[in-house]
Amino acid sequence: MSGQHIFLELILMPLLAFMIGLFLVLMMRKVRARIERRVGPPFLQPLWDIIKLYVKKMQISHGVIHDLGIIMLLGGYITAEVFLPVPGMSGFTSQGDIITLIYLMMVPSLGLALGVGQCANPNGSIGISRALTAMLAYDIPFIVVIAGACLYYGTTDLTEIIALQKSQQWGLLSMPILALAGLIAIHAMLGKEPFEIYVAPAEIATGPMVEMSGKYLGSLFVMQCLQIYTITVLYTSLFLGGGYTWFDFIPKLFLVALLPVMITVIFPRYKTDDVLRWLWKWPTGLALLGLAIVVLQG
Amino acid sequence: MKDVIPIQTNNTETIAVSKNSKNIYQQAIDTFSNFCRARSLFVLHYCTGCGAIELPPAMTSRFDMERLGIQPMVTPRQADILLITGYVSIKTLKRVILTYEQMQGPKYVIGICSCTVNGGMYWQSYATAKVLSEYLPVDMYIAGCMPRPEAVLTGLQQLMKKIEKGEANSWENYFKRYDYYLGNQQHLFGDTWHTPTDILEEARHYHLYGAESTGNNTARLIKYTVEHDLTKLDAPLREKDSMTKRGKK
Amino acid sequence: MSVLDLDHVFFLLIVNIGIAVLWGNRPFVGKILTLLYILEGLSILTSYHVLLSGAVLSSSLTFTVMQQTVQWQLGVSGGFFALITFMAAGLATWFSSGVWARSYAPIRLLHSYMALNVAAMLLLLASNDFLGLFIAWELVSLVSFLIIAINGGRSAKAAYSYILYAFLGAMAILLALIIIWNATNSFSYVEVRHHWSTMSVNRQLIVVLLLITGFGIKMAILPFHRWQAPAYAYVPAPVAAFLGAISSRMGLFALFIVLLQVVGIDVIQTLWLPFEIINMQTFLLWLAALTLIIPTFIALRQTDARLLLAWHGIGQGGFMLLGILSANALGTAGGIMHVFNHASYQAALFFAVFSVSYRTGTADLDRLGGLVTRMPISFTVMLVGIIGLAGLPPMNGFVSKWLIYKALLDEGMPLLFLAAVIGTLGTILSVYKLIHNTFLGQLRLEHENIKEVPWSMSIPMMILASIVFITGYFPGLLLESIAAMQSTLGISVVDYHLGGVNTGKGNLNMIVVVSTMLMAIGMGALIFFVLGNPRKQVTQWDNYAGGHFLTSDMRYQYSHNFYPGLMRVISPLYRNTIFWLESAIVSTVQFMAHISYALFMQANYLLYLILLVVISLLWVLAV
Amino acid sequence: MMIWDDIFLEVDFWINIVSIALIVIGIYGIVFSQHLLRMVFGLGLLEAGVNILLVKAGYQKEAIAPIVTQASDTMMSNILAATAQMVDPVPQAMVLTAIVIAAGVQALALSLVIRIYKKYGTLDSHVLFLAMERDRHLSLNQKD
Amino acid sequence: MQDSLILLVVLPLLLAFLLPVIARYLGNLSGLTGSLLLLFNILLLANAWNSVGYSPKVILLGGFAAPLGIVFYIDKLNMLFAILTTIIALLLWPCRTHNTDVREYVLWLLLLAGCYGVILSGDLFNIYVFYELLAVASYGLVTLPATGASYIAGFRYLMISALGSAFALLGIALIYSFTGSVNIAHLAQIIPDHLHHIWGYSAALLLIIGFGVKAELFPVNFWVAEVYSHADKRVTALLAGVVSKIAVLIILRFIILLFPWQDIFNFLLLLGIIGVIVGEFAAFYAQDLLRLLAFSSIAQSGLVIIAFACATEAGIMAGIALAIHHLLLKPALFLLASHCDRSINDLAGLAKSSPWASALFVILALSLLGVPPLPGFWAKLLLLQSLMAEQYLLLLVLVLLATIVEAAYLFRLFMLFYQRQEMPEQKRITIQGQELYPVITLSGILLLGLFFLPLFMDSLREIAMQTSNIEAYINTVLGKVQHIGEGNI
Repeated sequence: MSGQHIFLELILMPLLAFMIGLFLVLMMRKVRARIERRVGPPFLQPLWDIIKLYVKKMQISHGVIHDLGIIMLLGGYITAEVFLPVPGMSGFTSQGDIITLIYLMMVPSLGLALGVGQCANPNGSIGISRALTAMLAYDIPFIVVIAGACLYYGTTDLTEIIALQKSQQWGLLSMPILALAGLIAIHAMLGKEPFEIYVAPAEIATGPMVEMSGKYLGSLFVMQCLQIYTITVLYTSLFLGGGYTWFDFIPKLFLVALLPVMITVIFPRYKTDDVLRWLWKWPTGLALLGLAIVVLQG
Repeated sequence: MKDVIPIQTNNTETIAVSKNSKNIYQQAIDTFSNFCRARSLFVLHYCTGCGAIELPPAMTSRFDMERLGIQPMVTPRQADILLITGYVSIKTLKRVILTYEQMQGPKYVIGICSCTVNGGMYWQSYATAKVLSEYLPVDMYIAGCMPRPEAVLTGLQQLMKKIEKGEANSWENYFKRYDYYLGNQQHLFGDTWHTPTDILEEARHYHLYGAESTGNNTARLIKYTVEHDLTKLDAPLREKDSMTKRGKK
Repeated sequence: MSVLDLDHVFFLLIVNIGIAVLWGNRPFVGKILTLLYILEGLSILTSYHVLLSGAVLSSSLTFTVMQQTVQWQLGVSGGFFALITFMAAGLATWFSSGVWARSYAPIRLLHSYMALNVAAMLLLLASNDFLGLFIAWELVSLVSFLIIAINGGRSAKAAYSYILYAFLGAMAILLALIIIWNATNSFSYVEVRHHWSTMSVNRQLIVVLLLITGFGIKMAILPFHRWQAPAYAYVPAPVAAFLGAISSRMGLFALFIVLLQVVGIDVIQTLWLPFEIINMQTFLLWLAALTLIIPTFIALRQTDARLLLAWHGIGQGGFMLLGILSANALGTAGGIMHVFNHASYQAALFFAVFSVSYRTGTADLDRLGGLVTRMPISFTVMLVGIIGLAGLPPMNGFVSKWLIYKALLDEGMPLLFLAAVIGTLGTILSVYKLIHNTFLGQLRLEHENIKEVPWSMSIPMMILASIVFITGYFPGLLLESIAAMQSTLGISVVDYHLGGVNTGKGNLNMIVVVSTMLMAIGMGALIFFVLGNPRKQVTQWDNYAGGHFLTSDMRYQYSHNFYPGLMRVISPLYRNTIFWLESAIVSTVQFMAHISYALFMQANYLLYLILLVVISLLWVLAV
Repeated sequence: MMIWDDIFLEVDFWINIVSIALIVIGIYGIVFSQHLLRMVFGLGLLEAGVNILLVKAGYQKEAIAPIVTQASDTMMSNILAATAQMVDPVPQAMVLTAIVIAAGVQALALSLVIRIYKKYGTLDSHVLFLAMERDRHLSLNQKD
Repeated sequence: MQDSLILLVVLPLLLAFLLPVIARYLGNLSGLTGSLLLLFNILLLANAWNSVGYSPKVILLGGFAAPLGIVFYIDKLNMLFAILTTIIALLLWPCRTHNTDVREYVLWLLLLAGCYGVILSGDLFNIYVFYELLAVASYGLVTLPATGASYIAGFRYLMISALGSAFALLGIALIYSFTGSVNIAHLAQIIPDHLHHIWGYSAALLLIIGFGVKAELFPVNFWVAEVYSHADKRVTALLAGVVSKIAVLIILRFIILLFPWQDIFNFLLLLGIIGVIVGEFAAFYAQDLLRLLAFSSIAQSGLVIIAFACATEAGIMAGIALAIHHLLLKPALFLLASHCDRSINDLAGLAKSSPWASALFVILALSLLGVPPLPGFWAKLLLLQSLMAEQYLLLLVLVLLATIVEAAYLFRLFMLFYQRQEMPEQKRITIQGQELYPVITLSGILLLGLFFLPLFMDSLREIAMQTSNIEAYINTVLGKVQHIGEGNI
């Protein structure tokens, strides 16, 4: 892996992630509109939104930590991108495994929390406290799913998992229940409708984003794209055999992103403790069942 | 959508931005950013009056604002357009001004319903502000005693065209002619009227600090802020001291 | 030949105690003591390469009693813990030698108790048979009683409950010692390990359980954890940092030596608890997992920052035990490394919290807020500390947590892995609450002209924060001595390199991870600062409040009951059963005391004499 | 029954009964009485009972007093023969000292009773015990 | 030369009776004569020590050989206890110049004579007589402060020990009626195998309870709390330290030589452990310092009894170590406590007003508790090892639990002493220097023992070996005299 090859991948992977993320967000908004029998946003709408926010003339900041939070946010996901196995590019996947990835995905949420904390807006703080509670809620089933998968594959290195799936069968077929529980957990991770309490517009004025304006909000949209990309890639590499070529990788990503959106549109919003109770009951139960099966299979 | 709704803008003169003062590179960016600004507008409809009921149908499946790239937003920080829908009572006008000042950069105000144009049905009432543009630079009025969603959408489309052409910069007047607006506001709310945002500071930030930005009205405001020592970063903290008369530090 | 052997270190320690006791309250003495601690640390460091090669720093402090020769020599594991002790003590004394000393009256007591503590701990670390271990153990518990009780009042009560727990532990260890002595009639580790199998199985079980109780009390393992939180919270800043960092890890060191070196992890795996339900190792692992989860979620509810950190100290102790007992090279390495990591960021966090309370006068989270603009250094230190405590990537906490998670997964214990992650998530939630309520949010009026703490207090904090980051960036520095430790103990050694660990199934290279993070943050900053228009700072009153005009007299900060949703769901679980158990025992003791006192206060006491004679005569007839 | 009759007639048996009776009465006197004097008398009886038992230890049936009359023959063999029928002198010596000790102790007890009576005016052991505790309490608190 | 040891008993008695006469001429110097005598005793014991070093000696009183004559048996253990008694007596000697009348010195000397007699004599009845002498002297000493409370305490103490000695006498009578001899060595041959039946057991019980009164055995130690808190502090120190240990020594002699049966050992173990537990818990509840120390001495002597009750050589060694440790330590604590005779809460802040006294108190209490580097720990370690050797696991656990309770009330005391706030002005206690000298010497001896620990341990083992082999005892006493018949069973 020569030096500039790595450097190229370091630049290319996040860029690619951003582009795919944009189209994923577009797909989500389009599907949402279509289900609501609306026309839906034009083709490059997410890009226009981001650029418009970046070129806003006034960028309100509440302090250095506010900016640092946003930078940490972007940095966290960009780092995560480099460790994700993508067809054709290996990046640093050999240097860090799935546990590193889980923790790398927690760094942005902490960054956002710090940034919002500096804004001294209670709506933001309530939003963050709900976001962290939701994180606690969805991370437990997700961790059980990860534990089950790693136990089944016997390794925590993503590239090896993909290779195993290529030789044997997809994770989805060998661990259907775990895959289902994983899907619900991912749905909650994306922060979509039923579990979207921390962005409740009417109640706490979009929670953490209450004081985010201009490029701060733009960066949050960028983060959203990267987040959707990371989560879907993680899920595909765990259960859908990762991408052999780009042509089968991207449809998988869109499929994985599509299912949660379909559920999101038709659901109202849970209260915080209902989010906790629901996520700790059904997906965790399913995940533990799947884990038991994996363990029993030996 | 043929009948064009009369659009008046009553601010007397807009300072024409001379095209060739910036270099080509700057111009390219401006046109591109105007292109994007036109394509993605975030709307904060401040339901001051009865006109707000027209907005939901504009967003939902029949008229679908989103296909134009317009999304409803909840806080002024994230909004570009401030829709004032319906009569503006004086008490609400204070909040409208506060919300307007909390918005960023290229921001547009659209007054819906005739009450914002000339007071409408409440033309002689003691409680409402008759003409909105005396207190805020208004880009566009959409007359009608609650214009239908099509009218709102056409209005928004025309605003998008203006933005694209780069002419929709009436927001700069608020900073350029702040004294005029502040006068009207002080006339309505009294001399001690001030908001947490420091408009003159922002004017300097936008490089729009012109001759007309200050006048005797702003002098009164500055006197008040200095006297209450509101100039510092954590101004209101000082205000607390003054109110409780705990001796000047 | 090692440059310095243990006698020099002991000599320096005695000099330390002398200076502290005689001239404790002089202003310059704090600095001298700090230099002395650093000198001692360096003296061990210089001969560290000898330790790494497995040799031992011997000392002339030996005596033989009852045909048992008791002597003190420092192995590599003792050296590693000694280094942490000296680091913690040096920085704590540095913290207390500056401006802070003027504000703390019994400074002479503080210095002398600190010196005594370090000396006792080194004695414990250098002990190399059970009798020496027990003598040093009692000294350590006595001396930490002194230092916990330094503030009087609340901390004296906490110290009293501590010393009772400590004596319970000491008696448990003494009983275990006696049983071992009876089986092998020798106290040296080698002899005991050799004769261990001669003991019957359930006697082995009793001995292991007793040792776990004895050493577990100092480590605050679950049933015995109630004393530690108030004890470590109500003491002055340097003491809290020192205790939080290293004092309760002495129990872990003793457990580590006894369980892994003397008893051996394989024996523990074969020992079955009664009724063959669960073997000893799983029982201990689950005890450690509970010790991780329950105190962490108790910490979540605390409103006093010091108590919150102290409860986290207990939780992380459980995490270390989880690592050490996982009988896997990665796990033990992670457990020991977590000792160092926890020492570094716990001390940093305690310093940060106490510098806030030094300036604002309170550590109550409901009466703080918005101090980031006034105390930036303490904020950065606390930020680095909480990232370390939560175990997020750039900091060293992540490396040891990663090792332990990997070990748990490789050993096929998914539920324990889940328990550990629940503990970590709880930590993330509570540390965010800590930093949000102290530094972020609305600045209160009375804290308006708070300044940053003086340099003498902020430099130790910054050093600790940098240690947390550096050992996070290059974990190899620690893994080297840990691998040497594992080889001396005869357990499987972890194959490490400067950046991290290479296992066949998923490896970790922190150099790559952290440098990518820095590069990515650089890219994020680039995107953020270059692309958009320049930023403009606004006051904390220029905030969206639904159209309301904010003024300074209105408390506009969300800090009390920070996680209401979570609390509504899990509050029925807080039944503090251990508290009721403890108060039940106390009241039975008082009741029995009352009875036996009344027994003696008898008007007609001859009755008992006659009763005794009658009973004994009857008994004689029966014989 | 034959055995019972013989025993019944034995002097030895009766002495045992009397001494044990004395001991039991003495102990009852000491333990269950509330009055100090009655305790001292009980002590006296107890000591007497024990001394009788002690003396009886050396008793032999139809044995003569242990006095060696023929001063002349100091041969060991005759002394041995003589002692065969003599009563064992050692317990008698012992009982002498025991009696002296008992007397001494009772005298001391009586003097204490007098002192207590002078001080407290009552000899009821319960009242005295409470008085002692009260004095103790007083001396504890008002230590000047 | 070793016959000169008789002087140990004779001289104090002689001086006791002559003292009233001497006092008329010497006036208040009479106290000095007492201390001179004690010094002479120490010299006597010192040179006797090396002579008896190898094998125990026997002194035949009046030339009559055992088993008929009264015999003094001198071996290492007795010598050790004699020396320690003299040292403690010397330190506690009430040589106050002003108001002590000569009767106190007389009673002290009688007490000492009784102590020596009991330690050295090898004859059962002789032990009883000296024990009675000891008892009567202690009644006198207890009632010395002439306060009403001391009279009542003295009287109750008199009643219980008189009752006890009556039982002892009954036991001796029983033994004599069966064996026809009172000489311990002679009995040691006969009793263990012949009297192994109901009468033997009852005699043993009666003797143990009789002598148990002074040994603070569980049910008969009710007088301890009252007497120690009402009597004069030096007398309490002597009683608690020396006399109770001597009584336990007698019981040790009995259970080794006369009644070496397992049932008796179990009986003593039972009473000992109850004594320990009840003592500790009562001390936990005690409101004032003296009563607290009294109950803790009950607990300590309970421990010594347990140690002796497991009659192996290790047990005896542990018992002796504990006895010596307590013998040196408790008088020091009582002397310290003599100035703080008030309820515990008033003692708050003592460290400020008399720092040295409280520091000494803390060190001694820690040694009492058995905290490692101090000598108390080694004694307790020996005890635990001997208990473990006998597989008495439950006893071991109970002793350790008792130590925890002991730690509870001792540390509560330390916290009180070292509290921040000052003692109120008028109730301030400042303990001057010269009152501390005896305490300092005692703690000095204890800490000195620490440095010569290995040497001390080996000599202890020798003593234990010597006491535990019974044949040596019998041969030395009876070996010199050919048997005069088997005694008239």
